[in-house]
Amino acid sequence: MAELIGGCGTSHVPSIGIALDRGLQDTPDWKPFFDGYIPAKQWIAEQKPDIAIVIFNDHGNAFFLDRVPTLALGVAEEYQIIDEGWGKRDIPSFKGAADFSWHLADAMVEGHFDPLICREIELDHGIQVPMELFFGRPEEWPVKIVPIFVNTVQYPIPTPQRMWELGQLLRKAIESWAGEERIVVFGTGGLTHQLQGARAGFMNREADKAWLAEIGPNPEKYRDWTREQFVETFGSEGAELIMWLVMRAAMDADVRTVMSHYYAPASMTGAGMVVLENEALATEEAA
Amino acid sequence: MAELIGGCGTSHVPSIGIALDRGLQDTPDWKPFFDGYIPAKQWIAEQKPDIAIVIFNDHGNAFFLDRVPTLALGVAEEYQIIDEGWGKRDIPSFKGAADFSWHLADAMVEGHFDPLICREIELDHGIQVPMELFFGRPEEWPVKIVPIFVNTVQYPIPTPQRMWELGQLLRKAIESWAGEERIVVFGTGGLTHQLQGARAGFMNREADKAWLAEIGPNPEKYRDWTREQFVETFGSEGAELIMWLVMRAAMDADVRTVMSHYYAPASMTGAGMVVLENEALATEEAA
Amino acid sequence: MSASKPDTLASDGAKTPIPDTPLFDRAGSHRGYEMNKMAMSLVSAANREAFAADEEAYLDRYKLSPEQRAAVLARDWQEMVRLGGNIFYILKISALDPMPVTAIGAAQVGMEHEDFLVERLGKERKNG
Amino acid sequence: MSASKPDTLASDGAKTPIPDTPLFDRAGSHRGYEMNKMAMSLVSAANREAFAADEEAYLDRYKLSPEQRAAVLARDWQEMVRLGGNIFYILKISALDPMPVTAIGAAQVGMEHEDFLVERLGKERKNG
Ligand SMILES: [Fe+3]
Ligand SMILES: [Fe+3]
Repeated sequence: MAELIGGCGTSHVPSIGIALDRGLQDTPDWKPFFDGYIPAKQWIAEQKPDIAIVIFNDHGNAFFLDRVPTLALGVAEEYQIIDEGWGKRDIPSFKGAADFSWHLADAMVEGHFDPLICREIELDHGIQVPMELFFGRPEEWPVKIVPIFVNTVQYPIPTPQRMWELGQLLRKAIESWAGEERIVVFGTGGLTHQLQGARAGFMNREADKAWLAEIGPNPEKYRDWTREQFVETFGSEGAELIMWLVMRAAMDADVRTVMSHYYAPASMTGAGMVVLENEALATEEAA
Repeated sequence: MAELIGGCGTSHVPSIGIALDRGLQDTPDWKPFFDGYIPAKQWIAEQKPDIAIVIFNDHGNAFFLDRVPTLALGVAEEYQIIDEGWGKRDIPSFKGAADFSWHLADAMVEGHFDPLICREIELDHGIQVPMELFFGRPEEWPVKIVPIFVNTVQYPIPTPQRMWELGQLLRKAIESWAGEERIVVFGTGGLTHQLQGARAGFMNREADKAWLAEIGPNPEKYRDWTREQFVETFGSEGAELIMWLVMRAAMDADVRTVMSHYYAPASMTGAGMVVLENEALATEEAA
Repeated sequence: MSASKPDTLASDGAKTPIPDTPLFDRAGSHRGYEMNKMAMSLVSAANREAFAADEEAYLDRYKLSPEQRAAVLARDWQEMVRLGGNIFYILKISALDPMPVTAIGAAQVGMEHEDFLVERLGKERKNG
Repeated sequence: MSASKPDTLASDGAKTPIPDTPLFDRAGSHRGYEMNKMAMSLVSAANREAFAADEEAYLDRYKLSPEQRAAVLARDWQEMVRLGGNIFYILKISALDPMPVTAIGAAQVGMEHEDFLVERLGKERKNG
C-alpha cells in the first residue's frame, strides 16, 4: 500500500519564482522568506516522497475564460513549463505519476466528482513555485507529480466544503492504490492577498498566522466557513487558501504540525508554509 | 416560479440529421421512424416551452482527447453549429438561456458538482438532432437552450448514480429559479448501439422496449445499474442512455408516460423517444 | 448481472471485459492519440482539402505509427479501431470518400455489408 | 460573519458585496472578455513582438471597446479592472514594459507606489 508521508501547505506567489530566477534569495527583502523554507527542504529530502499530489489553480495560463474547469486533473506522462508572458522559465519539466493519476480519475468519477481530465497541459507558477520551495532547483525533479487544478479565478469558485470532500476522496484513493510509493500532498495558494480593487494590498497578518497555527489542529473551523469568509478574511485572491483544505482533509484527524513559517509581504502577499504529519505516523516512527 | 412542463428522452443518431438534410423522411427506411415523432412535435408545440435543458454528449467535435470534461455546462448567449467533418449543417444556431445557465452553474458548484463552464462552444448532432425531432426545421428555434455535456466517450464515464444526482440537482435549480419560463428537459442518446469491435451492430430490441416502458414508472431499476450493465445491455455506445437518467431524476417520482415510440434500426441504432409529464401536473390540468 | 455487483468500469476497461466490446479506455486513448488527432483535424474544410489532395503528405503532419498510417491509407476500419482509433474521430476520415457507418460496422465484424445489415441489424435482405 | 450564514458567493458577485473587493464574476468576465483574450494572447513570444512593434495594430485584432482600448494603451490598470480586466490576464500586458505588481496594486487604490508599500503592505519607507 502507498504511504501518505505528510501534507504541506504553501504559498505559490509568482514573485518567488522571479526572485529565484534573478538570484535574489539573499537580498534583505527575500532572505527571511527563503530561510524559513530551509527546514522544509530538509524534511522533504529526508522523507524522499515518490509522488507529489499538488492542488493549485491556474492563473489564466493553461485555461482561458472560454472554458473554465471547476476541477481538472492531470493524467499526463510529462508536463511542460508554460510561458506566462515573460518567456518560459528555465526549470525542468515535470514527470507525471500517470498511473496514479488515472487511478485517481477513476476514484473521482466513481466517487461523484466531475474532473476535466487533462492529457496535454502545461503548468504555471501555481505548481512550479511550491516545487521549487521544497525541492530547490534540481536538474530533474526527484518526484513525479499529480496536478489537481481548482478554479479560483472566475466565480462561482468551489466551496470550502467541496474542497474538504475532495481531500477525503484523495485519501481513499491513496489507500486503495496498490503501489508502494511514498506520497506527499501539497495544498497551495494564499496567504492574504488582494490584487484588484480599492482594497488592493490588503494584508491580514493575524488571520494568516491563525491559519498556519490552526490548519493542523482545528481545520473544521475553516472547512465550515463560507466562500465570503475566505474572501473577506484573506482578500479576493487569498481565497485560494481553500485549496489547503484538500490537503488537510487527506490527512488524519490528528496531525502534528512539524513546522510552519510566515513572512509578509512577499511581493503583495502574506507568504508561508506548514508541514503536517499524521500523529499515528509520528508515534509509529518514535516507537 | 419556472415550470417544469415535462421530460423527453430521445435518440440523437447523426444519420437522422443526414436523412433530414437529404429529404429522406418519406423513404421506406425512414418514414416509420419520423412518423412516430409527429405526436411529440404536436405535444411540444402545444406546451410552448421557453427553455430546453438538453443533456447530451459531444462526439469528438467540441472536445478532443487532450482535455475530456466529465461534465460541461454551456453558459453562452449563442451556440453555433459545429462542422463534424461533412461541412456545417444548414440549420439555425441556438440561442442560449444564459441567465438560467449561470443560475445552474451556481447551483451545480454550490451543490458539489464540478462542471467545465463553457462560454464559447459549438454544438454537434448530439443536441441538433433532438431539437430537429421535436421542433422540426424552423427559421429560428422557438426555445432557448441550456446544453449539458456528459462524457460518454473516454472511460471513466460517469456512473448512472451520478446522472441521477445531477437530475435531482437540476430540479432544485429549476425550482429555485425566479423566472417564469416554461422548461422542458431532454435526456438524449441511445438506444442500443455498438459501433466498434466484433459485437458491432449489436441490437437489443427487447431491452430498448423495456427501457422505454420502464423509464417512467420504474426508473430506480436503471438508476441502480452499474456502468457494465449499460454497456452489456445496450452496447458500448448505447451506454449513452445514462443521460436519460438526468432527465428522469429531474421529474417527479410519479410521472405519466404521455407517449413513446420505437424503431430499429435507424442506421445502426435502436431509436426512439418517450415524453413524460409529472402526474401532479396532469392531475392539475384535468381539474 | 446483479445491481449489487460493484461498478468497476473505469479507465482500464480491459479489467472488466464485456465480450467483443472494446472500451475506449486509457490504453486505447493513449494508443490511438495521434491517429485520432489527425482524424479530428478533418473538421476543418481546409484540412479536408489538404488530406484529399495528398494523403501521404497530410499524414506526415502527425506522428502516426507505421501500422496506423497503413490502416488509414487502406481505410481499414477494423485495424484503425484495434490501433486505438475511436469511431467518433476516425469516422471523419470516411467523410472524404463517403460510406455508410453500417459499412464500417460490417468491417468491424468482418462481414459483408449486406449480411451485416440482415444478420446483425435485422433488415430485410435486398439482393437475395 | 457566522458559519451558519448561507454561502451565496456565486456568479453574481455583486449580490453579496465585500467592501472594495471586486469579484471576477459573470458580469466582469463578460465585460472584460475581449480585453482578457487579447492579454492572454501575449503568452506567445510572436504575439508579444507584434504588440511591441505596433500596439494599435495589434489591438485591432481584438474587439475591445474604445474605453478598453484607451485603458490598455495608457496602461491604466485601475480602469482595465473596472472594464472587466482580470489581473491574471492583464498582468501579461505589464510584461511588455516591466513593472512590479505592487505598482499595479497602488494604481488600483490610487496611491503613490511608495505610500502603498508602506501603508498597505507594511514595508519600511525607503525614501523618507
Ligand atoms: Fe495563486
Ligand atoms: Fe451519441
